[in-house]
Amino acid sequence: MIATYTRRELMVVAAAREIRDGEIVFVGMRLPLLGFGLAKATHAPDAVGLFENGVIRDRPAEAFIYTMGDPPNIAGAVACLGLNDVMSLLQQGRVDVGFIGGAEIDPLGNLNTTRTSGSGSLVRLPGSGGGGDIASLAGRTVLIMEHEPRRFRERVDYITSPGHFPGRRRGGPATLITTLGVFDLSSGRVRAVTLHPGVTPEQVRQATGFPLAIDEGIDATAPPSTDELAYIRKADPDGFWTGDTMKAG
Amino acid sequence: MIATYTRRELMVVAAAREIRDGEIVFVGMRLPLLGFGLAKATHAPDAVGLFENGVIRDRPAEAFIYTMGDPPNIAGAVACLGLNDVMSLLQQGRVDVGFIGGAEIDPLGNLNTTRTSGSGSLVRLPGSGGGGDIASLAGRTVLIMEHEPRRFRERVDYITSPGHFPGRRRGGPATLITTLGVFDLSSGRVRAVTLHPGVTPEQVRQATGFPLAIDEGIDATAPPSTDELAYIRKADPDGFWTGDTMKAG
Amino acid sequence: MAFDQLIAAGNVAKVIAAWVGNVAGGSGYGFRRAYEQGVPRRIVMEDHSNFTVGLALKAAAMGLPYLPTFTGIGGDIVRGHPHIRPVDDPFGGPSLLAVAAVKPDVAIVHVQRADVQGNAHLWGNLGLTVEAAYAARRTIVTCEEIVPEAVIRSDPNRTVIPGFLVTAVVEEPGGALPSSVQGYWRRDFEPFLRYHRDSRTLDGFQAWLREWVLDLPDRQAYLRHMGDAAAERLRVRDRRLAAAANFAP
Amino acid sequence: MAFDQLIAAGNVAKVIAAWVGNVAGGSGYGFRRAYEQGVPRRIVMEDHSNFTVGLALKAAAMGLPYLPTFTGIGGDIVRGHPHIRPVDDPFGGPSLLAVAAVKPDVAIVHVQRADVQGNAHLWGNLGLTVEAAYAARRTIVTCEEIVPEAVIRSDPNRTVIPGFLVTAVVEEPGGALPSSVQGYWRRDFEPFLRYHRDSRTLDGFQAWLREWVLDLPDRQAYLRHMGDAAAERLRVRDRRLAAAANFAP
Repeated sequence: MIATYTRRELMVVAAAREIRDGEIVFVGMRLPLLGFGLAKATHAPDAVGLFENGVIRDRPAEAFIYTMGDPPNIAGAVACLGLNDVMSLLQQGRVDVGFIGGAEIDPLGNLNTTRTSGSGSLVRLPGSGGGGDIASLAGRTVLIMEHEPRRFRERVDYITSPGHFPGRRRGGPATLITTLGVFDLSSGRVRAVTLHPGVTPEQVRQATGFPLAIDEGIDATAPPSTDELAYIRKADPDGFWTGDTMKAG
Repeated sequence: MIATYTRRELMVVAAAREIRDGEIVFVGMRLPLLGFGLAKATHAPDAVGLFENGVIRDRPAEAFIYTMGDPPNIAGAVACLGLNDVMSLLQQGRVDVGFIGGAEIDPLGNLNTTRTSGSGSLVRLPGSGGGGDIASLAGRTVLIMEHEPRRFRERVDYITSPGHFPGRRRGGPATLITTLGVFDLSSGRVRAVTLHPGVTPEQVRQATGFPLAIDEGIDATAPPSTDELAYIRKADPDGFWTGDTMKAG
Repeated sequence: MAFDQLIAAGNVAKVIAAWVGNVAGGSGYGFRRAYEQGVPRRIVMEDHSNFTVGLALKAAAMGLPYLPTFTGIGGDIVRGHPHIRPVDDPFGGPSLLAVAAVKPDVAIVHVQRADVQGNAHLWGNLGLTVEAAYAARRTIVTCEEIVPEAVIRSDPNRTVIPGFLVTAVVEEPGGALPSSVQGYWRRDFEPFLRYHRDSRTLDGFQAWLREWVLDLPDRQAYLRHMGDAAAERLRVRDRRLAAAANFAP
Repeated sequence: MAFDQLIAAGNVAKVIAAWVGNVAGGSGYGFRRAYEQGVPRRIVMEDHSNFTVGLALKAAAMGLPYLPTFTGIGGDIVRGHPHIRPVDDPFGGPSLLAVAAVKPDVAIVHVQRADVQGNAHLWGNLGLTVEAAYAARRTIVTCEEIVPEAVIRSDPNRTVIPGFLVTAVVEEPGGALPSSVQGYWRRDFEPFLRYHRDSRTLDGFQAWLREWVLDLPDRQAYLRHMGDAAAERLRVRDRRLAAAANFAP
C-alpha cells in the first residue's frame, strides 16, 4: 500500500534515483540534500557528497540543517576543506553528478537564476551561487524546477548555468525533475520520460512555455515506497522542504 | 674582551644584522637559520620567519634541527601551512628579506646552484630548491657564500637564482656575506663594505674571479659580541654549521 | 543576508558576488529594491559564480593578477564581464577564462580563537575565509576568545591565518551571530526569517534597521536584545572534541 | 635522498625536481653519476624551483593545464623550459610565466592516521603532500595507524585527503623512516650520513642497496635491521597535544 505523498516528496525520490552507488555527488541544499540522504539509505550506500562550502560527507547530517554551513553538517563530516578545494575537485572532473535548481529553463537546459523580465518588469534573482560551476564542470547535472509556464521559456533572459551548447567540454544536463514529471536532457533537448501520477500530457504542455513532445502512452513516475517516505519524513519532519509550498529560486 | 670565533660564527652575526625588527624573513637552513635566531634574541624580537616547507615561526625551534621539516621546527610554530601557501605570501610581496646560498656567483649577484663546468668537467649541483623563488620574489635578498676564486666568476654557467637584471619587478640582492667579508649589491653590482678581521683586500681580490674594487682603508666587520657568541654556541653546540668546515652548496 | 542589509541601508555602491539573498528564504529584498528600482540608491552589480569569486580572491592571495579556469564557459556571467576574459592555454589545450584578482580593502573574518598577534585558529566551515584574509589589504580578525600564545602554538596546522597578515584582532564572543560558529554558537534561524519578513518593504526594513542595528551600540547590546533565553539556546554546551593530535618532537 | 636512491639504482629515466641531494650533506652522488657520466644510465633532467614544482602539482590538483607565476623570471630554469612558457596578463599587467601541470601517475604519501576509506589526517610538515595527492592519477596513502572512522570524523578539518581520491591505504608504522613523522617518529639522521658516505662510489652504493633495500623484504625487516635501540630512540613517547577543538553542533 502506498501512502499519500507530496509532489516535493516524489521529487526527492526522483532525485535519489539519479544517484548511482559509489558516485561523487555535488549536493545542493533542499531537495537534492534529501535525495542524497535517501540514495545513501537505499541503493547508493557508497555515494559521497561534496558541498560547495568545502564539506565532504558520506552520510547525511545527524540533525536538520538550513544551510550547508550549519554545525550539524560539519560535525561528523569526513572532511571540511575550503570552497576552492571542492571546486578544484569539480574542475578536475572528479564529480560524477551535481544538482542545480533554477528559476527559469529553456529547451537546452540553460538555467537562469540571475535576472528576468519574463513577467514584464525586471526581477533580480539571487545569482549563480555554485550553480554555474556545477553546470560547467560536473560529469552530468540533474536540474530541479517548479513546472510553470513563466519558468519554462523558449529562451531564458540570462544563462546563469549553461545547458547544452556546441563545444561543451564535459557534462551537461542529463535529467530534469519538475513538479510535474521527469525529463531527459541527455540528447541535448528536453524530452519527457515520466509524468508524475495524475499529471496529464496536456497539463505539462500547458505548463511549458516551449513545444514539448510527450508520448500519449508515457509512463507515470514510480511513486515513493513507504520506506522512502519514512526516510524523507524523518529527515524533514516539519515538511520545511517537502511540504506543499516550495520556495522559489 | 672578545672571545675567539670561527668565520662561520662571524657570518651568522653578519646575517643577523641584515634582519630589521618586525620584518618578515624567508629563512633558509644553516647559517641564515642561526642568524634569524640571533636577530630575534637581540635587535629584532618581532621578526617572523617563513620556511619554504610551510612553517612560520616567531622564535627558533627549541632543539637543534637538521632540516626545516624536523619535528622541533613544527612544535611551537605559529603556523604550519603548505609550500604553496608560503610561496604565495612571497609572491604577494609580504616577505621583506630572504637568504640564499650558492655554489657560484657573478658580479650582478646571479647565483648558480644547478650545474657548472667551471673546474673543467661538468659538475651537477642539487638545484634551486627555493633559492630561485626567494631571489625572484623577496623584497631583498642576502646571499651567503664561500669566498673562493672558482666560485666568484665573471659569468656563472647557469643562473639558478637571478641577481640584478633590467626589468626586474621587485627586490634583488642587497647584501653578500662571504667567508672573507660583507659586500653590498644594492647598487646592482658587488661592492666591498667590510672585510672580516684579519682579511686583507689583496686576499679578497685573489679569491674573487672578477675585478672587485676595495678601498684600502675599508673597515673590518664588527666581531661577534660575547652574547652573540653565547647564543650561537647554544644553538649549534656541536659546531655542525659554524665549525671550521662549511658544507658546500 | 549581510550583503542585503548593507545594500538596503544604502551603504553599497557596487556588489561583486555570486549570490545575494537570504539563506532562509531566497530573495534579498533590499538587493532587489536597489537593483530593480534604485532604492535607496542605484548599485552596480558584477555577477560571479562561487568558483570565480573564489578564484578572484585566491589570485590576490597568491599575488597574481588572475587565475585561469574552465568554469562559466557557455554562460552569461562571463560574457562581457569586465574582470573575466578568454585566455589561451599556452601549451595548446582548449581555451580557458582568466578571472582577475579581487583585492578587498578590508576583510573581516570571525574565528574561534586567536592570540594577541592575530594568529588565528579556525575550524568547521571554511568557505573562502582564508583566501579573503590573505587577499585583503587589511584583515581584521574577530574571535570568540583571545587565548594565550601556547594554545595557538600547540596546533600550528590549525592556524589558517598567520598573525602578520592581521591588522587588528578583536575579542567579540557571538560576533558572527546570527550565523553559527562551530563549537560555540548554533545558527539563530529566527533572525533570518524575521529579516526576510521585515525587509519585504522599505518601511519594514527601516524599522528592522533601527531595532537591530542603529539602536544597538555594540555587540553586547545585540546579545541582550536577543534575550537570555535565545542566547542560552544558541550557545553550544556539548563537547565533541577533535581526536588528539600529538605534536611532540 | 629518496630521489638519489632511485636514480642510483637505475630506476629513473627522467627527473622533474627543484632539488636533488641529501639534506644532510648536499650533493646526491647517485644523481651526479647519472647526470654527469650516465652511470648506471643516462637521465633526462627537468629543473624547477620549489614554487614551480608546487604550482605544477597545484595546477593538476585544480584541474588546470597551467598556473601563472612571477617566479623565475630572469633566471635560467625557465629559459627554454619545455613546460614553462611566457604568458601575457590578459588584464594588461606585466608578463608572467605559465607553469604546465604535472600529473603524476602515482603519489605515495605518508600520514599519521587514516580510516579504511583512505580519509587521511595529516599534521606537521605539509610541503606539497596535499597537492600531490590531489594531482596524481592514483594516490596511495601509507599511515602510522588505521583508525576507526569516528576518529577521522571527529576533526574533519584535519582530513587533508578525502578518501575518494585514494586508491589504496596501507598501515605501515615507521613507513616514512628515516624521515620524521610528527608525534610518531623523530628523524633518523644517521642513515642520511651513512648514505652520503656509502653512495660516494658506485660500489659503495651497491653495497648500501643490498644491505638496506634488496636484502630487506619489507618495512618490518627494515625496522629490525635498524635495531631496537635505534627504534626506541626514534619513537616519540612524549605527548604535546593540540589544544582541544570542539566540533559539537
